[in-house]
Amino acid sequence: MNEIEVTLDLALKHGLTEEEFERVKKFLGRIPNYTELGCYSVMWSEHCSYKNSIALLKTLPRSGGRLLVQAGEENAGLVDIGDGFAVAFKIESHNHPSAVEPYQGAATGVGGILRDIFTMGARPIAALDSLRFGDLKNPKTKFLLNGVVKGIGDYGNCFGVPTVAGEVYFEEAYQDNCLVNAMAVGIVKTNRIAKAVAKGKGNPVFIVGSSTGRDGIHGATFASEELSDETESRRSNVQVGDPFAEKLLLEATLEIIKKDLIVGIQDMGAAGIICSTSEMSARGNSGMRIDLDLVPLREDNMSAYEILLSESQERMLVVGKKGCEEEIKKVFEKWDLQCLKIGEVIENDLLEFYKDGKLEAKLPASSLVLGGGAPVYYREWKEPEYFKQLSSIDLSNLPEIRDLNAALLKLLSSPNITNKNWIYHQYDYTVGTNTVIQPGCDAAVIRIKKTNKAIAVKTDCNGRYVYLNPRRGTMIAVAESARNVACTGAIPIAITNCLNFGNPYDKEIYWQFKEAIEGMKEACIVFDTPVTGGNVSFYNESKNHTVYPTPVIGMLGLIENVIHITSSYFKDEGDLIYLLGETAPEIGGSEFLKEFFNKVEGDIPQINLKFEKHLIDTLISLIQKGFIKSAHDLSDGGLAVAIAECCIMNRKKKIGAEIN
Amino acid sequence: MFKAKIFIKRRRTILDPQGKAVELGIKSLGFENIKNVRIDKFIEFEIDEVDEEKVRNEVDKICDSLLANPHLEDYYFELEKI
Amino acid sequence: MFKAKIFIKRRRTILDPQGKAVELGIKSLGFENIKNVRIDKFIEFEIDEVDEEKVRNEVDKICDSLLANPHLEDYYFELEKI
Amino acid sequence: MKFGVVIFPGSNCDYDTYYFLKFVLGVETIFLFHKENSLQGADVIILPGGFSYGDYLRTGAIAKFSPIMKEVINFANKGGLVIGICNGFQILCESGLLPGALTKNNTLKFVCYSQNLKVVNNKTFFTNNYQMNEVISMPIAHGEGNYIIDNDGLKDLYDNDQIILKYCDEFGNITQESNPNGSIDNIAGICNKNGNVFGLMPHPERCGEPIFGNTDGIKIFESILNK
Repeated sequence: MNEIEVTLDLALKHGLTEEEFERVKKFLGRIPNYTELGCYSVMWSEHCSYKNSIALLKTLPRSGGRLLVQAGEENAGLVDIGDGFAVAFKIESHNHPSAVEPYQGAATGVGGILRDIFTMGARPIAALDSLRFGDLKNPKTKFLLNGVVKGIGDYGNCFGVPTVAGEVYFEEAYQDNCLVNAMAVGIVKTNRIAKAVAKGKGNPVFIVGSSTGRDGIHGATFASEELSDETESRRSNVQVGDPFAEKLLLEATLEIIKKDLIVGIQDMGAAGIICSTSEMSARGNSGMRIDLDLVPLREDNMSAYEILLSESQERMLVVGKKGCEEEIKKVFEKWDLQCLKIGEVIENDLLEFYKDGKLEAKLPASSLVLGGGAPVYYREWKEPEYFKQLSSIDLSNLPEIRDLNAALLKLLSSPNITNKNWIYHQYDYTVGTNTVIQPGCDAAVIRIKKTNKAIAVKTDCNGRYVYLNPRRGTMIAVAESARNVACTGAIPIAITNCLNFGNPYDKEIYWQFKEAIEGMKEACIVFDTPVTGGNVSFYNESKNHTVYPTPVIGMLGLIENVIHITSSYFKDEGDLIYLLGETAPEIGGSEFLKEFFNKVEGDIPQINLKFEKHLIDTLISLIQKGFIKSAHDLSDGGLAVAIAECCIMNRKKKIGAEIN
Repeated sequence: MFKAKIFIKRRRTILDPQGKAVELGIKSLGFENIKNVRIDKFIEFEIDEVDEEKVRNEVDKICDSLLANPHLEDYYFELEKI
Repeated sequence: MFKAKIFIKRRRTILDPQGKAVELGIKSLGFENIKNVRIDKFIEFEIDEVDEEKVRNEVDKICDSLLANPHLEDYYFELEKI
Repeated sequence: MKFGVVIFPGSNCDYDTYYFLKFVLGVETIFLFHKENSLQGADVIILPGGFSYGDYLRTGAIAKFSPIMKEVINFANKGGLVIGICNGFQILCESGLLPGALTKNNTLKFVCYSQNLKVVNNKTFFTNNYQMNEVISMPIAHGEGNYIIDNDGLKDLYDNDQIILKYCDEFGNITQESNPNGSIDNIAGICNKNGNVFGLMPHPERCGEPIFGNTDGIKIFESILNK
């Protein structure tokens, strides 16, 4: 493979720009060989380097409060909840693979996010899925929906994590680019947290778990490119998930951490071996000498290029403590998993990869990684015309709706509002015996065993609002997810986010991105919910569709005492119904406007963040005083739909409501 | 009337977790000399049609559009006159 | 070295919901002249053994004790010298 | 009374069951790893829910060859108490300790919700704390709970009173609509002729604490304890 002559043209084909190719030459002091070029191309792809977003992401509130690690430092966010426990949580996207092969795309998305959690030593205790598809009447949408839901269910159910919450939207904008965001939440004792770091000269480096094949090579770059016929042909075969192997990997990983046998561990996600070796080394400002001949392979005569870039699933990189090699091997043997020493840590900032005794690649580890040598760009933006045009449309003269009963029924049966138990009944949401509030309510509530506490988790984002007004739409997304967890009695404490946008090199798209980040920053400061990390997914567009800008918020709330846990539905006759907050004639971008007039326009609702925070604090104190029997957040469909939901959700008893 | 016998086989380069687990099971029975276990699908059905050529096209279309997942599987079939 | 090709077929008396669902799928594609769709398993693996008789017994034992469930399935297999 | 919870590779309700027995019921409970070949003096063996060996090939097909299963089979044949929950029930059928087999749900979809059950036999080690024909509810979560058995086998089950739990509606009627997976005669749980081996698809360990608003599962274990 290395005989291939590396030219600028080859670098461009690998997705690197001319400047980036020059930058590589500067780091190496020479022209990179084919394998080294592949490493830079995948590590500097949008997916791994965040080069077009990190500059703005850094402006978000990313520390303070209960955070134990700074966002981006580790594989997932980590929040202290007292009693010696911390919660690890994160959300990630697997949009492009799911558009190609929905079942495996979604399944490997769940597998990847679960590994991000247990690589920190945390046992996953909840999973959520935030999905967006095209119009439900379109057969392709039905095919994708069926595949994605079955993939998420089969993986989560077999692995043994309850899938407890999420949301799904059907909008024309997602027709060619479905969004499949998977979130996972884990619990870890604060004295058992594992780091994704490599240090200590001579410490052994292991690859553990499944064998390596040619799955998903260019997977990382594939995710950062528009879905066009060209990318269709170039992608190599699809990644396949094995939840059974992942469950064994979980148990073995937690065991070696518990027995204090390792220095650091990281899961292998995008860009497989090259990503984990470079990121772990850069964090410990050390390097590694790796012999690729020792990597267990699933296919024969794989080149160094393919082994380094392969994204085969259910694999981890472990840096063990010198002298503990046998004990580490014994743990993996117990769980019938492969565990092979493939090299060792070296002092200086250098990665050396050997194959058949030949030095195939020699690269400074820090030069590859985000925060190190990866490029950082400040893109320009331009406010699109549609923004002023659509938000200035006057909606006060819409034709009067006569039959309100029919109108409510029509709204309740719209795909975005109707009951989703067809989906979550395919998920095991009670495994783990911690699920107190089950799917279908405002947020899921998971009790923490051996404490009196519980956590509330929810994902939220109204793509239409963010399209019409990215800044205020994102504020609304954060506020809504905070209100949802507050309705269960939980104090909002931190968020993760999955930013699904179009092409960052398009100025108008980047304006949407910049505005969304601004809105998220303001809201997170007021709600005191720092951003613990997350994921950016650009290029969610194709020839004739660009997705709505969709910054999905994953909110974590804390319930100090399980007696405060509150569900959403009406309980008993004679209970009083209160509406907190003000109502204004705002139907811009509403579900009502879409269902009845098929329009997505108008100014979206105003939001006063300070008032929202005050509203949430009041609701929580009312709950803590024991005055509240149920609480439900008003969102899509407004008051009428919310009242109807409060009645319908009570499975055990027929109940109604009288409103004046 | 024809009988179609269709083999849906997962492409050899794509991971077969089921094959891996069954290999583990066979070995736990004490048969160490086994390798490359693959689990695939075998589908049969009858087609009420006389012209073999037409049957061949029909079965081909059914496999291509429904029975086999183009990203993961290949297929081949035999026809038997009954 | 031998290659075992094993067919695990669900006994015809036992309802096969998967076969029924696939039959519906085929019909929804417009092929009305299809019936009796059956979905069964086809398992392959290699056995490092020279004596065919020994291989035959080994594969038989593997099928009987693991690969087929006597309540539901029958099996037959072919051996191929490779 | 010591309980032994078996861990197969792929079991995922092992800790749930262990936590319920040890911290909720407060009984002595140990884990039994599938590679071990001693039951360490346990009086009751539990095969928990999960996806043993990923449920590849057939649910429970590979688990029956684990070393621990030889011991469990001997223990059961000598009259020891064994409970198989969900995947555990599938393993008991595959290993021949219980008749019949569990196959794919007729909906071809995984089902997870709270299911009504009727206790059709309360004269067993596992259900003597329930009333006869009592209607209870337990969470179910499975993709292959469709119990099948040939006619003679079914006749045997009725003749020896081996059918213990049936899916029903909230009023206790055994109806087709209340059957979540297509099981023959709505069968949800059976025991062997001797009555010491019990397999059921629903999860009693998931409804044993007041916080979940349903404690119908406790009586299964309480039945054993005051056996």
